Amino acid sequence: MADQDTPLINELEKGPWPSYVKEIKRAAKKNAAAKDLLGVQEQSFKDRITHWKHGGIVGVTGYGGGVIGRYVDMPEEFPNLEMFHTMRVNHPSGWFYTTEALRKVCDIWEKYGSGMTNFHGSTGDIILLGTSTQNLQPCFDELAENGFDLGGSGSALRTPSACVGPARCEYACIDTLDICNNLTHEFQDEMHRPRWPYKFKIKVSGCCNDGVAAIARADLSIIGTWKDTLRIDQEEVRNYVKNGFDIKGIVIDKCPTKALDWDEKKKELVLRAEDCVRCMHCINKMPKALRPGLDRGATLLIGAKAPIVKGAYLSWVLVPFMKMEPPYDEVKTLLRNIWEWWDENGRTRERVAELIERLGLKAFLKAVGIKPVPQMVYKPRANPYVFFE
Amino acid sequence: MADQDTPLINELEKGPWPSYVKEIKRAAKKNAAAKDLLGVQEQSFKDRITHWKHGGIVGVTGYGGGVIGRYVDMPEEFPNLEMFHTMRVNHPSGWFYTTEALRKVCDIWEKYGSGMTNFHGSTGDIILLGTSTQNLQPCFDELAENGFDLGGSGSALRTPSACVGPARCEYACIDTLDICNNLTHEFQDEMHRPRWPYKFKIKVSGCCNDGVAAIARADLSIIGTWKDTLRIDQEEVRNYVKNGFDIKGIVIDKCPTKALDWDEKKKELVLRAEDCVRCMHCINKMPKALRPGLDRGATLLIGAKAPIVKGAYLSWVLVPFMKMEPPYDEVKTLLRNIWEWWDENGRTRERVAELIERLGLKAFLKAVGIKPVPQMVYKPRANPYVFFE
Amino acid sequence: MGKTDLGPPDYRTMLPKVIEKNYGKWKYHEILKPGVLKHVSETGDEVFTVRVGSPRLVSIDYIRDICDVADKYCDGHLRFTSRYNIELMTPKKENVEPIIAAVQKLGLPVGGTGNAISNVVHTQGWVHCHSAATDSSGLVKAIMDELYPYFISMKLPARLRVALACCINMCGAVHCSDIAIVGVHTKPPKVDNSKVTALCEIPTTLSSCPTGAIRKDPSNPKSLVVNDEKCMYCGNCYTVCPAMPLADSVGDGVAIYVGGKVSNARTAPMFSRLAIPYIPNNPPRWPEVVSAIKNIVEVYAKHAHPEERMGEWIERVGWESFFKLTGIPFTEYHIDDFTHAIDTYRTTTQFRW
Amino acid sequence: MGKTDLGPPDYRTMLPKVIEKNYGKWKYHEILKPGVLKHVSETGDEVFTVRVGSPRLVSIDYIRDICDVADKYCDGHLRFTSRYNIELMTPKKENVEPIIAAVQKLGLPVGGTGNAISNVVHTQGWVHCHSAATDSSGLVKAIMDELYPYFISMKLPARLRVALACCINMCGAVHCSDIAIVGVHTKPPKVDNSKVTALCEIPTTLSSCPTGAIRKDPSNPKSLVVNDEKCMYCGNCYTVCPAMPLADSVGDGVAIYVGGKVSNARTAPMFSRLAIPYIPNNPPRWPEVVSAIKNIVEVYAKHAHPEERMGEWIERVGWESFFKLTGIPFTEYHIDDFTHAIDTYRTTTQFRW
Ligand code: SRM
Ligand code: SRM
Ligand code: SRM
Ligand code: SRM
Ligand code: SF4
Ligand code: SF4
Ligand code: SF4
Ligand code: SF4
Ligand code: SF4
Ligand code: SF4
Ligand code: SF4
Ligand code: SF4
Repeated sequence: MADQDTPLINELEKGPWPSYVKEIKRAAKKNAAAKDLLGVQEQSFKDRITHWKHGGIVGVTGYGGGVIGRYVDMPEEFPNLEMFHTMRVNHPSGWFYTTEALRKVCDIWEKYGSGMTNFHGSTGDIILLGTSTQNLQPCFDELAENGFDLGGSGSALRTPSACVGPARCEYACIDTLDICNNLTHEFQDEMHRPRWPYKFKIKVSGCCNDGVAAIARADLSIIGTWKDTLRIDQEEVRNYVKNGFDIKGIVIDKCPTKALDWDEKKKELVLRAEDCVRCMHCINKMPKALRPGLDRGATLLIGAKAPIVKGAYLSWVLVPFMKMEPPYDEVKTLLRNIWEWWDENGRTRERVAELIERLGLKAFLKAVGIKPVPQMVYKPRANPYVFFE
Repeated sequence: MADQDTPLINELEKGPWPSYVKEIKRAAKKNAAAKDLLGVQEQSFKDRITHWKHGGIVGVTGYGGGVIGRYVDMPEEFPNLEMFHTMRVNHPSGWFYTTEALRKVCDIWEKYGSGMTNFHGSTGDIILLGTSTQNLQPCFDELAENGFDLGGSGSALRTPSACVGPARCEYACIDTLDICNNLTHEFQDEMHRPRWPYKFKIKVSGCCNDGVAAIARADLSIIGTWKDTLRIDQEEVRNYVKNGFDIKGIVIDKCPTKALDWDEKKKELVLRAEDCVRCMHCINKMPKALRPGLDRGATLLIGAKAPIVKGAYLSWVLVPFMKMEPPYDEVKTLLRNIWEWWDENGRTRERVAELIERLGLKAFLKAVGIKPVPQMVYKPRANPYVFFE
Repeated sequence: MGKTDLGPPDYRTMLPKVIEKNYGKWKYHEILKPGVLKHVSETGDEVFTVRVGSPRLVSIDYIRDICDVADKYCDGHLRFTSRYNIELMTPKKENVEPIIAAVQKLGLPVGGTGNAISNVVHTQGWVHCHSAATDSSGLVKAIMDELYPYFISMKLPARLRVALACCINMCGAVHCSDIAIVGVHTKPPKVDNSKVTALCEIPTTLSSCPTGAIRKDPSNPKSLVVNDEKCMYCGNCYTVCPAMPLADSVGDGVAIYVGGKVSNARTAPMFSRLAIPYIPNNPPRWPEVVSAIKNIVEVYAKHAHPEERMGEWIERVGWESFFKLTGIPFTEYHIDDFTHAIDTYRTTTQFRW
Repeated sequence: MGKTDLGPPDYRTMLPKVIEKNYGKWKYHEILKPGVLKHVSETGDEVFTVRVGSPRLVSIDYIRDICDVADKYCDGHLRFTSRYNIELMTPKKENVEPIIAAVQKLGLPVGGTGNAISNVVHTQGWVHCHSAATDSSGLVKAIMDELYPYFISMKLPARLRVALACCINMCGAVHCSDIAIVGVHTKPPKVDNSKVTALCEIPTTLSSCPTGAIRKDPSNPKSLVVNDEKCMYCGNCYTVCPAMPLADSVGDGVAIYVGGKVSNARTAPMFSRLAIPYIPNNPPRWPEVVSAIKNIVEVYAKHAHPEERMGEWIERVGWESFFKLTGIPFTEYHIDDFTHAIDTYRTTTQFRW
């Protein structure tokens, strides 16, 4: 594929944002599949449609997932893309790496794959983009020898992910990385051998700023919070105000529950603790002066997913507060209960939230042994259609 | 029915609130059915269940509705209640009466009925409570001779009602009484000869305080509003403030769109007119100083109803603004279009809102010839399931 | 055959003179005291209104009594409000006190204006309806005896609308009331086989059930059976078929919904929402219902801000606080499981403990 | 067979020293300038982070380049963020500028912090997915070239999250983004009869369709037909059956949704909502999509209050104002007609003209 053969995508080498086209070209220099990838991308730009076909099931021994099979629909034109599967490689929690580990992955992928990658996929895996069926197993074996394993795909547990949390964030109320790592290791079987009605995702955010968007896209969203009162350093508050910070406009007025006031006389921030819903906003805006409380744990929410088929769901509060300490048995038991109920009752391709909607939150709570509390709902029912026992 | 025979309901003669039991006893002195009514009420209090049976269809010549047939389930014990139908008599708009007219109704009901009434039923009719099948026609004839007619029942237009409006309220932006009266007279046939899938209700409120709860219980809710800016008499505003009125707490802070400010320097109320959503609150709290604008008309909303079967509905904005001037042709045409579409497409016992939900607001708007505008919705769709043409 | 399609009397023939003259010209009003309004016209005219509480279910002699008062002080005119109260109007300020005296002599209270509890919108109950799961006039009487102080004063944070429906058909705007009391059945219909053949259109009955709980009796084609598990006691089958009565002397009772509103002032209209799923009927005075309502009113009165309706207060403090402050237990019944249930599930970590 | 179920490498083995030492002890942070964070620990330690924009779809040599920088200035450690950015961390303040210089030399921008537009969460597109109704990396590149000034600065009212999914499966948290760009098909699948027999599990395909638009071809039991009226182009059938491709060079394109958010700060998380139903694909630079997005960003930047996210701004001024201010036409497509549609219908007279 010579440069003049890709006039359309060449356009995307221009401009200030780094160019993925340049990247494919870099890989194309060393790899025939990457070269064909340039061609098929140009072809799609010309035809304005995708040129990929449905994947058949391909994989590595002992696993039911972790690989997405993919085939081009113009194999004559792009013979090196006839098979172009991706491998999903599970990342270390928080996406921290040594350069040594990263270089190792690169070397392996140079050997077995196209040399193109996604750092990362939007679930959080390292996506190794494009290889053949026959290369899957050796590639996997070599990854495993170097400490890497595949992530999830298909009707299985998907690669859990976590925000940077206590590693580099003062807001973290739970040890996101440890929770993520611990659960991932605990549930390797559930991840690698798809056997559920559909996929299940877990994401862990250290606070409700929700840096991994758990509440929008994890079947189980684990989000750090606290039970006591947020901490105020009045001296630092005064410093903010002294330096011209608009405490009223930026903080007081924007507190969702109007739990804050600025006492102009005492030069003090007044908090009505019982009204604070721990939204993080005031802390976010004055990180030197305000901090989360000390009695920490997580709010667990259930059910987020993308729109297919019943429309998108945000997660629903399931456990308002759970202490999160290793070995995290409480959440593990909960997960097992959830999966058991879902597995028993779910239809094919029915996410857990859809099943809860179909059978009722009440039935679900009973099955997983959780008592109803008002924190689970914005408001009680308006309709009179109560099923009495 | 002697006094000692009704120990339970006698309890309800006590207490400060006026007693309906006393009223039944008053009627019972003159009327055997009213006497039996005391008995059946006592019986229900004892048994803790109702003693009324399903009504068969009864009525007056030429009409399909206006009467609710009712029979007691213990006719041996309460022979005078064997038939105990109610007649729904249409009220004059705004529920204004001359004593002469009222006395006439009382006299007729003394002659043909139990002497018990509801002033009024919750749709707005005068409810004449309890008569026999054979008395219906003469009673109706005599009512008609004295200028009264029946209201609606069954799958028909129900008795429209209106708040007191311009008759005694400074807030009225439309002539509620005239609209109600005019539409009621225009659609007599639709009211008296049930032929639709289900009932249809119209209610008219002069402003969005909504004194007849139109938005909660009328299939077509007509609610007065204005297009220009609300009027402010700054002098009167200052008077309120001078007299200790907490303008900030009661008005400024409670404006839903924060469209108001109090300029302490100029002692003036500042209104950002484009932000005012005409909620009436500030006007309500300072009626001497603030008044609705002068370019007046109505917002029309569609679909309110009680919970049976799909849950309750509040009305949805259909026409953000319509001028309301006699002969009200625009709203009449709209009503006819709505009924035509509903009649053609509705299932039995399907209210118009349920049909709109089933076939889509889009289809409904097309059928009645109304262009979509963002005022119809709180927010656009979140799901991606668009049907393109 | 007599006249038909006459329509109601023209309201113009019913208006008092001062109203006719100032129609559409009113400028502002004041509440002189509970139950007494003064409206001032651009013409300078004034009209005074005395609002009088009524039990709604009344004899014709009651109407005649009121007419006597209206004849004496109001030039033979009067009106009713959308909540069944009587309004006696006069342009003469000096008539106000005599009107009050006259109606009080009749045993009727003056009030219901401003930040009060006005009359209870309600329905037929055991006095007339076959569907009723509770009584209406009787229960309203019991409630209003207790809430009476709030009718004759204006000491609440905002107006508080109470409504009652004797079954979940919810006649009246019950579903959008600050406090809604609703008669509920809690047992499935007991099929009355003797009536099925004669009175029941079987296909209609089958299809009337929103949950598909009714099917033909496999052992008897002329009968129906109800799947108790699936029945939510809506009574829809009974509305179309007399063979499906739900009334049950033990199972019938009352649910309480709170926080609804109709006006668009400040906030959009809201539905009332479930506070207490079930209290068994206990006539003649339903003491458990009455004290539950009193508790809710008092907690609201204590905690709401000025001019804050019940629902606005609850939205501000959160339903979790409502349950905490009122001491009402939160149960699985409060969690919606009907068609739009998931819109009520909390999709945020924001809540109070 | 080699090792299985090893799980991912332990994160502890990947942490830079300063992180390991101060794990869980961070006290506060400052943003020194766009793309540069300083975190201060209770121990007094500091760590400086340089955030670097990445195109995500990269070659292994790109990763090696970055590793070179990390080796030189960050003791051989680095991380990626949840939005594909690279974070280079060092306890040494003096390393910050050299790191910036080094990555800029690689052609990579520094920014994405605070009230900026960070990297675009996106998906596979024409580079790898059979479902794609638009390209992903290409369109993102076109968009970010235009939004670049917002990546390297912090001048917006609040952070603004852009995400892109190449079909309505919406991989990524696209449905809760300030601006979501979604690939959409607008034509029903064209049944490929040659594949039905071989590749299609017919009952599964029939039941996959949420609207029941697919049935067996009455004239050919081995084929399927789609009722065009009922099809909403969701692609669910294609996911389960290769014989139902939707891709269409004329019908495929992009929809834009706005106002979503994920954080619980101030307001609850929100879904993004439809702003522009359809813009046809126009590679290589999709100028219509890019300028539509630019317009939305600029209108938002001009009108929102400080610290107000897109959706919060729109909720404050009303969607009617959003359409007015952006000049985007409101159409019948904006009105929801899916399962919970009626919850979006306006049940109040409160609105702006
Ligand atoms: C007479 C009546 C109209 C009629 O045609 O019959 C009426 C009359 C007035 N209403 Fe009303 N409203 C009447 C039913 C209603 C209703 C409907 C209902 O109760 O079922 C509502 C909606 C209630 C709801 O939201 O659930 C209603 C919501 C209002 C409001 C808005 C209150 C709010 O802030 O939410 C006002 C404004 C105010 O008073 O601040 C208002 C204000 C008024 C004013 C002040 C209007 C005026 O300037 O004359 C009248 C005297 C009010 C008072 O009682 O203090 N009126 N008003 C109705 C009296 C019913 C009764 O006997 O108690
Ligand atoms: C008399 C009245 C209650 C009262 O005491 O005030 C009443 C009484 C009945 N209503 Fe009603 N409704 C009455 C106002 C209402 C209202 C309020 C309104 O119109 O503003 C509603 C709520 C608004 C609405 O229409 O949705 C109402 C919603 C219902 C429903 C539920 C309809 C729905 O679509 O959800 C039913 C059930 C039905 O239609 O089968 C119903 C059915 C009935 C029936 C006919 C029961 C039946 O199936 O036979 C009741 C006859 C009782 C009797 O013994 O006379 N009634 N009904 C009201 C009519 C008096 C009048 O004409 O002035
Ligand atoms: C590095 C990262 C976590 C990670 O594990 O990778 C991160 C890091 C920080 N986030 Fe975040 N957030 C990160 C993804 C997110 C996400 C998820 C996403 O974007 O998909 C969210 C939710 C976004 C949403 O609501 O749609 C997120 C919502 C926040 C917020 C809340 C913003 C709001 O007001 O709505 C804050 C607080 C603030 O900055 O005021 C915050 C604050 C922060 C702080 C200041 C926390 C701290 O004290 O260290 C960090 C630097 C912020 C900055 O960029 O200015 N972070 N943060 C993620 C960087 C992504 C990127 O490359 O741009
Ligand atoms: C690779 C990735 C996109 C990316 O470029 O980042 C991806 C790619 C695919 N997703 Fe996804 N999804 C990816 C993250 C997501 C996410 C985001 C997340 O996990 O946080 C979502 C939204 C959250 C959710 O799960 O709901 C997501 C929601 C979907 C859906 C809709 C699921 C639903 O219940 O609504 C489908 C459709 C399906 O399952 O049939 C889907 C299906 C697919 C398939 C397998 C399409 C198919 O039917 O074969 C895509 C394979 C593309 C390819 O060529 O490799 N993908 N997908 C992401 C996984 C990378 C990784 O492992 O790190
Ligand atoms: S989600 Fe909270 S704890 Fe995690 S990185 Fe973001 S701000 Fe920090
Ligand atoms: S954390 Fe949120 S709710 Fe709590 S005081 Fe701060 S701004 Fe208010
Ligand atoms: S609805 Fe408005 S116009 Fe009608 S009586 Fe009430 S306040 Fe007056
Ligand atoms: S009418 Fe309502 S929205 Fe308009 S200024 Fe007054 S309080 Fe605000
Ligand atoms: S609420 Fe029910 S029981 Fe009461 S009158 Fe209406 S239909 Fe009859
Ligand atoms: S009461 Fe309602 S749910 Fe029960 S059988 Fe009858 S129609 Fe069905
Ligand atoms: S969004 Fe759709 S087209 Fe894009 S990767 Fe996901 S499934 Fe494939
Ligand atoms: S695209 Fe969706 S709606 Fe259309 S036929 Fe396929 S499954 Fe049905």
